[in-house]
Amino acid sequence: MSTKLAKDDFRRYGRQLILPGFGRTGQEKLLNASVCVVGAGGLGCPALQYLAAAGIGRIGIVDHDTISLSNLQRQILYRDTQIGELKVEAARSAIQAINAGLKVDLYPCALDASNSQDILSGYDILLDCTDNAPTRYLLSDTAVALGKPLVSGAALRFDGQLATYNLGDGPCYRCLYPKPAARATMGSCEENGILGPVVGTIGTLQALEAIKILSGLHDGAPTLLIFSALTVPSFRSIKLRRRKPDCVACGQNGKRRDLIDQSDYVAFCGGENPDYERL
Amino acid sequence: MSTKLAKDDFRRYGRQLILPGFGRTGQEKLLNASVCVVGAGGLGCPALQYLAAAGIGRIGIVDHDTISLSNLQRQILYRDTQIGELKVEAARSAIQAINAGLKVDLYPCALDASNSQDILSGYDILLDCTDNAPTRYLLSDTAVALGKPLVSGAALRFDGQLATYNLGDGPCYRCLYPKPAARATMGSCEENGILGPVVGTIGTLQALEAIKILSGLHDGAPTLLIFSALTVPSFRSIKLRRRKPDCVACGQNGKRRDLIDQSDYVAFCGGENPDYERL
Amino acid sequence: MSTVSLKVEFSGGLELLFNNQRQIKLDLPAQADASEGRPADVRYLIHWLKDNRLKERPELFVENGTVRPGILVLINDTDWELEGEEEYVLENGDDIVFISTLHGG
Amino acid sequence: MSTVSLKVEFSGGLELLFNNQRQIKLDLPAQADASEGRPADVRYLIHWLKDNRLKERPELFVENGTVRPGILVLINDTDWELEGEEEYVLENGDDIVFISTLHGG
Ligand SMILES: [Zn+2]
Ligand SMILES: [Zn+2]
Repeated sequence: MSTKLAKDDFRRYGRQLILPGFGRTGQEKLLNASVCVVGAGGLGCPALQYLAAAGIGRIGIVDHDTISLSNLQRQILYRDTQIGELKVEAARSAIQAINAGLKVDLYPCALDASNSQDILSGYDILLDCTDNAPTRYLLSDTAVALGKPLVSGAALRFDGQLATYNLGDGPCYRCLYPKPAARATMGSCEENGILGPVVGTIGTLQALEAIKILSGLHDGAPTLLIFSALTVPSFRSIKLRRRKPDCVACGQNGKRRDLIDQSDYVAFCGGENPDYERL
Repeated sequence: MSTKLAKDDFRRYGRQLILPGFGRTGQEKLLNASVCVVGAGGLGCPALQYLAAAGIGRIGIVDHDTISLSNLQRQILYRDTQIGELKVEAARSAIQAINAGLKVDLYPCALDASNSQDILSGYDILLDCTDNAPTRYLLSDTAVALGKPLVSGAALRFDGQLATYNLGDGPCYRCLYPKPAARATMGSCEENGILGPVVGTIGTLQALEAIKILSGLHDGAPTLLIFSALTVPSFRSIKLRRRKPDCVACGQNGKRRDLIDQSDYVAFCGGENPDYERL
Repeated sequence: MSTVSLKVEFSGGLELLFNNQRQIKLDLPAQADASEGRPADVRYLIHWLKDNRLKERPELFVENGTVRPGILVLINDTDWELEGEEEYVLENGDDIVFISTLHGG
Repeated sequence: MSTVSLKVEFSGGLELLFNNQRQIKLDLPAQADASEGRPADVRYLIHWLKDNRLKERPELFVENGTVRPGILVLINDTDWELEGEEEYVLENGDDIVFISTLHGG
């Protein structure tokens, strides 16, 4: 059962409707689509605002965290007056103010192996806007188990990365990184810093990638975009490998759902992150 | 007279303060800096939100326009309930909600040859977030006359462009485009469409460019970034010419202020744009 | 007849004049003028594209013997002004981009 | 002794191990092993960088004879997996990028 555009939608989305290769069909695809944004931080905020503005019919937001003063330098959906509130609630208010017609579902919890398939199975596309390695592996494994594309963003200091995993015969996160990096090499924004528009650029490009996939404008080629604010050229597009036949997640003998049940993602990635935010 | 960081600022801007090469000095430079954003549309909205979040001390916003329903697909500072209101006022509310300590000055008028030097002379950096050729030439000539860097963004359909003019011995807009394109070749977002995250990416990168210049992280090399959402690679960095000795604006015999007084920018660029928004 | 292999790209709306192609590969004759032996340069490429690949409205691509105002030419990711503009002699593997400046926002 | 000229880049934090250099130009010996005449490949480059350019904490760059988990190697803007990984034989002008995957957001 697919929803058609309402009369006002032709005015609201007029600038997209006239795009070559997009048109009314493209807009109706967005209207009937659902996207789940996991992580409502520096990546999730800009991704959410552009997904909402573009008219994605249903948006899910997963985040257990509350807003703190140090978030406001980059998490541009939140206000001075909302410190201490749940991010998912503040994010919903912000994106429904942009587009009141949106359906928004909130998951004010941490994604873990026990809930990830339940939460994510109802969505067409998943966005990895998280900030830690265990959740990135879990999200990738879940995307593989459920057969959904995963638009993955990451950022640290002056650098950003963007890739879409599990799209067509493209790789999953484990195809590229079968073993996690040692804990000592994993920087976090708390430990290492981040510039707002760097993470903002990557989050905005995640929304673009999702819109391209949903509207049929994506070429399907597996690509990694790497960005550094301090080098020229500042962006590079890298041609990625295809799905690996021997990948433990997505390969021919990949374990898929079993892998999620059997994995201790935190231990796999070297243990808990120190919680700098609370210090 | 330079303002120092307050106690709360160390928490708010903590993620920037720890960046290598940025630090407390970089943050104090932002706090004591002023940026004027000309155009509060698809480019201006994300630029404003990231400039505000980063802690630029004083922000100017120039726009004569009011909010319409067709703006909301990409102009992410505005709400359903604000249709008909002045963009500059709605933009100020939005960015002061992010960062209440900001000083924001509004110019609810069109920039023209009679007011551009008065409005812009008090700012350190100018952002060209406009949507038409005459204002782009006027802004460039004004930036040259006042000796200020101009961070220029543009976007249409699936494409975007970013360049900083009049920085060091880099070119001005007229060095690159001495003669305007014929009116028939100038697309507008009304006529040709635009995808929200495309213009969002360029606007976000304009904020980044301003922050780099103000904090001393910019390498000063004149570069044009071109972006297309539909090609791989999607971004390219182009090495640009230096300032042209024979440029009528910034060259050795450049007319500078006189040029602005003597120019009819609208006629120079082939006459008025049709106003599609009002149709 | 010897040729020079190029990648030619169109951006900023110019692709619409070239059948909506954003990237094309070309084998251009290496001599712009067989009798005089002038090597193929960017001036020759502009005219060759106009005569052989342009699908509509040539005035939106060429004016007064060169690209119209508002088009920037990029030679291997460098502004053509730094490479000799129309006089630049094409080499195998060169990547030439024609880009129309955008005004929207 | 003949050499192979490379551009080597570090990204995603790896530059911090190399004296905060993001791009370096190298002339690498063209033979990885003078007596056996094995040509310089990416395996050799990794070890050469570790021995000659790495400034601190080698365990954050090399593990079990190759790059540590979480580092991706890019050969001329292509994932090294498509080019033969450590076995890829280096050529003049190659652009090799070492990038550490990021987890922040
Ligand atoms: Zn896999
Ligand atoms: Zn000039």
